[in-house]
Amino acid sequence: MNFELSEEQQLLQQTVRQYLENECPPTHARAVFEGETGFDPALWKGMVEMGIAGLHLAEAYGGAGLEMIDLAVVSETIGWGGAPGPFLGHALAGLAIQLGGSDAQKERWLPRLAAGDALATIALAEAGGLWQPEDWTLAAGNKLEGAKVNVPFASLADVFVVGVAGGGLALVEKAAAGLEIHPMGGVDRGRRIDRISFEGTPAEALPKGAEISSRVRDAGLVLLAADAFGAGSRLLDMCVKYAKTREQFGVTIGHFQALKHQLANMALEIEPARALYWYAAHAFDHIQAQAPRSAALAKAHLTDRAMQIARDSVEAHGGIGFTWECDVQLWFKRILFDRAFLGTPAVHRERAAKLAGW
Amino acid sequence: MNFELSEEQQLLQQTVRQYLENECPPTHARAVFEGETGFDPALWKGMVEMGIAGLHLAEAYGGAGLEMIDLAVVSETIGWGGAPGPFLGHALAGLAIQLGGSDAQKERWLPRLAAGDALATIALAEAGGLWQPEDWTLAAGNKLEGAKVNVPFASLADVFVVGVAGGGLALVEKAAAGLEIHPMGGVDRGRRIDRISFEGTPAEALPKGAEISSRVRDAGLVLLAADAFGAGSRLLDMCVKYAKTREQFGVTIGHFQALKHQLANMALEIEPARALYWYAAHAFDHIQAQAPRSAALAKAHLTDRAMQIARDSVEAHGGIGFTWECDVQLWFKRILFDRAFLGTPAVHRERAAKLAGW
Amino acid sequence: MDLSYGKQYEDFRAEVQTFLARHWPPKGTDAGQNKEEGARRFRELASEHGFLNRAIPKQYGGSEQEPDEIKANIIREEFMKARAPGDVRGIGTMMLVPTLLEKGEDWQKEKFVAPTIRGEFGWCQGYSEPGSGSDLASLKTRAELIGDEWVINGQKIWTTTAKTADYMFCLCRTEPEASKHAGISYLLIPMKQPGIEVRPLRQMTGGADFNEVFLTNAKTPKNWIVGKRGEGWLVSRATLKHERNSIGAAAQSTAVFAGLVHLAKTAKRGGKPAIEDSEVRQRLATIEGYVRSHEYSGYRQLTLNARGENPGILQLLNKLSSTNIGNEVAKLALDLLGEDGLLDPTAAEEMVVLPTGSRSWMNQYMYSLGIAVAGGTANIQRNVIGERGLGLPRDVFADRSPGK
Amino acid sequence: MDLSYGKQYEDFRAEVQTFLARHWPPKGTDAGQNKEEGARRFRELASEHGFLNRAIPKQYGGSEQEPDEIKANIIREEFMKARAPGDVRGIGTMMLVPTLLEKGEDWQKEKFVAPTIRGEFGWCQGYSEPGSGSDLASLKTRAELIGDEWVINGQKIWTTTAKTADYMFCLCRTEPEASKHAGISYLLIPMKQPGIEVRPLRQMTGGADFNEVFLTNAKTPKNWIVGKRGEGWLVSRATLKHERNSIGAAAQSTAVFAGLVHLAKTAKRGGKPAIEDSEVRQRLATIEGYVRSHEYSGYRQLTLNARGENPGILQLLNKLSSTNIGNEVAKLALDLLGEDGLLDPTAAEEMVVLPTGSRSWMNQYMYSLGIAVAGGTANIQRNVIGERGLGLPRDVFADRSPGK
Repeated sequence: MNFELSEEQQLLQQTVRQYLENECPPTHARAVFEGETGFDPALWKGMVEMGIAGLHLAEAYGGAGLEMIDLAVVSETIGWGGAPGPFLGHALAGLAIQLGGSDAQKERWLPRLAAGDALATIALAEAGGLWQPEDWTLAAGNKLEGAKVNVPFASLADVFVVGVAGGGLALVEKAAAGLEIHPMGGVDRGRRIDRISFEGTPAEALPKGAEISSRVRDAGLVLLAADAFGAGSRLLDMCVKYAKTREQFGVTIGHFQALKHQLANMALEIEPARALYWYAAHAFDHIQAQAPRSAALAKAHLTDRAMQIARDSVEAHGGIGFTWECDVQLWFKRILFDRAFLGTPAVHRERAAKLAGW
Repeated sequence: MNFELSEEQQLLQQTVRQYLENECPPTHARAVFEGETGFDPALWKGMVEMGIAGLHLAEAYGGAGLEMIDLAVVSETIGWGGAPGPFLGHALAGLAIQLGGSDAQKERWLPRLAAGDALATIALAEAGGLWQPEDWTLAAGNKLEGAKVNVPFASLADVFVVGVAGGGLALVEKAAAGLEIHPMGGVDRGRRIDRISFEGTPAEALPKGAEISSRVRDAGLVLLAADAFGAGSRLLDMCVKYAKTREQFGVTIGHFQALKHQLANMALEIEPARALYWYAAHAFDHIQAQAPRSAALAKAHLTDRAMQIARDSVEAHGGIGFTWECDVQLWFKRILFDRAFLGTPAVHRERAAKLAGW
Repeated sequence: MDLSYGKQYEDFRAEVQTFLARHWPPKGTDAGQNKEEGARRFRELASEHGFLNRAIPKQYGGSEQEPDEIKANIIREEFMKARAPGDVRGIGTMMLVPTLLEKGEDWQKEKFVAPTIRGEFGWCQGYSEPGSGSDLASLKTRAELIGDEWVINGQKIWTTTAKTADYMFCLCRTEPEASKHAGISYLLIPMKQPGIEVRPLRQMTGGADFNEVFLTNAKTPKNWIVGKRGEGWLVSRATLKHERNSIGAAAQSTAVFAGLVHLAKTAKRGGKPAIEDSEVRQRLATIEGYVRSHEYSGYRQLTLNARGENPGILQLLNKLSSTNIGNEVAKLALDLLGEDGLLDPTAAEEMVVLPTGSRSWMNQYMYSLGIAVAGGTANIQRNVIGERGLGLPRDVFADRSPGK
Repeated sequence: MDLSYGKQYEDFRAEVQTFLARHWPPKGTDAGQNKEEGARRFRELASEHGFLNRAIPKQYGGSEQEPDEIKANIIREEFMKARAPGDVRGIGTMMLVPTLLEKGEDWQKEKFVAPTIRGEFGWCQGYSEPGSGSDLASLKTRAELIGDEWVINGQKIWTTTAKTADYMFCLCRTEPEASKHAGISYLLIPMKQPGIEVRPLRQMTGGADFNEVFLTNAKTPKNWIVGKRGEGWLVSRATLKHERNSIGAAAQSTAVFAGLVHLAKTAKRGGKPAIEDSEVRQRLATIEGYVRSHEYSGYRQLTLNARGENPGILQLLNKLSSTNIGNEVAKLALDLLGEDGLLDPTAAEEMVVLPTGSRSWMNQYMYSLGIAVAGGTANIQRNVIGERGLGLPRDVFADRSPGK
């Protein structure tokens, strides 16, 4: 029985964390957040060099061949750092190709994705909150007609993994005819989203797409839960730090029992939930029977808890927490993204209920 | 615009309150609560002498001819005092006869009920949570076969108002053949309940029963909401008093900000809700279109709020609040009764939703 | 108990309606004139009829009416229905004017009251500072009397309307040696001067309803002080008892709840309208319990205020009730918004943006947090409820606070 | 990460299972003997095999095993499955024995440890007093050394198992002139003596799991003191670091949640099984989020404890997690019980009473409140989390507390 990160995993986490502390302090995250594209090539390049782009891809294709737990721990750390960038879409698209692609497709894409020479993203949702594979209506085929929404960093992507009717997946390339990209006004400006539309756009199905699209969704739920945990615990750190420095009535406000107990409750909300995403990530590779449900539960619970932490953090910072200048908003909006992307907590609680046979 | 009690109503409330402070201090309430019957004839006699038994009955029948708001204010005060006794069943049964009875029935019963010479109660619920008129299955007719549960103080009653299939109401007298009474182990020992069964038991329908049984139910909801408000605010008083006297770490615990804020939150939960039962009581007589829904909302909201106050009160009293000797339990259990009798908050929230056309 | 207004008041309502029918919108000769001028004239007229500026003495341009909360409420209702300009709103009429009338010198009333209630003088409030927050005793902005001018240096924050204001009523430390509150004075300061810089303070929602105000050797005449030197904190408290309009707060809760029900009807859950979902219904009805309690308690306060009786703790609970309801509404709204929760309420138009409905809800979701800012956080409120409302002892730190 | 126990441990598990298969329930010649004697013999045997009393030195009747949380957990699991008697539970083995082993004199260990772990000596704890509660510094029970006996006068409360206990380990004030904690000593007192009266303390649920203990010139030998005079408070703290078994707490949450799901399946709402109701499903899944977090965090603590690493704040959160989960479960249960919420869980049998299922839930509803009593209220817990867990400054009153 060992439910703790391995030394390698702890080292990985420390490395990423160290990198983000140096290269992406809040001032930098904010600059990118407020910038044109929400993307910092240099920052992403650095992550690629750490092997993050191919962490979960087979070594045969230049990846590190690691597991979901490793990827999730990185996701937590990125959420903790509030780092902008295309990690989520790139990781999920790569996973989809690895699990569902033909050898040719894998050979064509995985090495470039692992090396960061190409950027991939996922186009799953359709307007009206249609996130889940069974919801997709976009007609399959080698020419696509229609649209997808909430596509992370579509404008940067070289290749799209697109969800199609029947829960299948298809590849569309950047240059494909009839592909149009319309930016959406996403609330997390560090993870921009776009609407993409197809008009007779050439596409290539992933042979095993329909079998594994739900696995890709589950992976997404785990990564979002991990990101939310990272963001939530970062906010708690900020609040505690603020409570130790900010003075009122002649003492640091951390002396006030009411605030102290609010911070204690925040810790109680978020800290034990770390194990929830760990378990879901572990189950993804090792207890597959429980993987879908524990992923749903982790996403629902963690994004809800983190959202409450975010609200509490605004209060804990007093008026200033409500301002654009205060860094709380960066993580507040990051959590809004984690919460809504791939479906709200209510959706996944209902899924968890069904999966339990309730 | 005048949304405040009249001087008469305030006087009525003060009189009842004064009476209960003198005649029913917690020590006495507890004695009756722990006693054989849960009933104190002398205490009830005193209330009758104050006119409480016939407050809402027509003056023609020896009542005071007052409105639901007056009755509700008394109910609040009885809840505040934690006074054991048959007020609820007696008041509702009298109302049923007044609204639904024939002249003969009214003449036979109302004067005696108003004078307290006879005691009445209501038998509405059937096993399985069938509280509402539309739920009743007991076959109507001048001979009854079956059973009713959760009948307040059946063993003391001279006459029962019994709910029958189709939402009708029938009168059954104490001496009626085939009427059997089985005590139930009610949690509020100040308002004992019984199961009553009929075997070819003679009954007499209230002519307008089916038209007015829902009015009787609504009245019950208002009185329970008022009782819960009284009980909840009494508990808050007790907690505040305790916080001002109990010492820890060398100061009265009211100094601790955490407890202070918990008490403030309790006040925030209960105090504004007073207006909610006032409105429902006022609507019962003056805004009948809104009466059913505002009664449902008041019962659901107030009994839930009061239940939470009761839990918080146990905590606010520390360990001692959990003991049988501490008076908190008397009101805690009173509120359990108010909450479950005539249906739980969830039931009435769903009714309120339907009534709003949601 | 009687929720109608009663004959006498219904007559008064009719009177107001007739007046409005005749004079708003401007007719005949007045119709031509520009909108602003029309509003000004109408207000004058309404004031002459005793419908506006009721609490203000005639000599200072008011209509000096017997205080009557219910008439006041009827006027608010009818003017709103007719979309007619009512009393000039804003911190000047709400806070400065009552303060001047109670504590100001005659010449100050002469000079400031009339133009303020006519809307000609705009005001902003200079209380909060970056360092202080709820703790006024610790404020640092200093005013020094040099010759016959006050010279003011420091910084204020959370200053609404600072960009447009002509004057600021401001708490400054004038007696550095005096302790805490004793050293504070209440000054009136012209905003349009080189010594004052206003910087908008952007909120996380993207909007900018607040400002920072930097005072660098800003100047104001020696006698533009309300009350004596060092009495500033006392003077500032004078306004508090004028804060009322409990109905207002409740009405807002009722309105936002109606909006939430509408959202629940239009939003979808599991393919069906969300409002058909049992969890949504239960949560809506639960929130409504709080909303109606708040609304009906407002009726009660209106009644008590009208009788000049003190609503006691009810008054103290008002603000926190609004805050809590706002929070619960916002949370359910976010659940109902679903995927729209991904979108920025203030995103540029050329993008794919939120439907207007959702947009305002996303704003509300974040803004419901901002409400707290406006005046003391929830924790301060709870202290006040516990201490003034329930009579609990003041906690050690609060003893140093100006709360008493 | 590996949630299986791994080969070495699975082998150990097999070993335990074989042992149990062979020896429990008692077979052959032992089968005849009475139950108690059977249990005693089995425990002896299990101890010889190193399955029980693992932390206790051989010389004091233990099996003195290398500490191994995981083996300990496997033993707990397998013994529970086989319904075999495990380590003697109770405050004696959990708190007194570790304290004696760390702070006691040899003769005290000789005399008390072995019989206690064999279950022959029952103990109760004399810490809380009516006046004190969480504030041990203020306790009043006095012990005076007269000749070579301590003479003890005072009152203790919340004393579980006082009725059956043979001895009490008790904090008494022995140095009246010394300040606060300094004046307290840790005494062992025989319960079966005229100077001690035990009165059951009835709970609101009707049961009586606690007692009051009145000491009136109760006596105990001079040398029945653990640690030096005035060190009592220090000695009592020694036990704290032995408090572990995080899994235990979580396992309880998991069990009670399973019960809740069962209740939701059997209870009705709107004529259908309540579990089909969307609100019930959402609330269940929300609670499960907390339950699983608690459960899996338990795995993590087990891992860290096994490695001798400090789980840090996780440890501090355990108790409050259990309390919160217990509260949420109880609330949903009450909603599901419907009309059964009217009935008294402890009503006499001859009445119409609750179905057993509901009965235990009504108990749980009230009892979930009692949990807090057992050791420090939720507010004390939050202080500990805030101060030891998050490193926030101690609040002024807590500074006077023994918490540090």
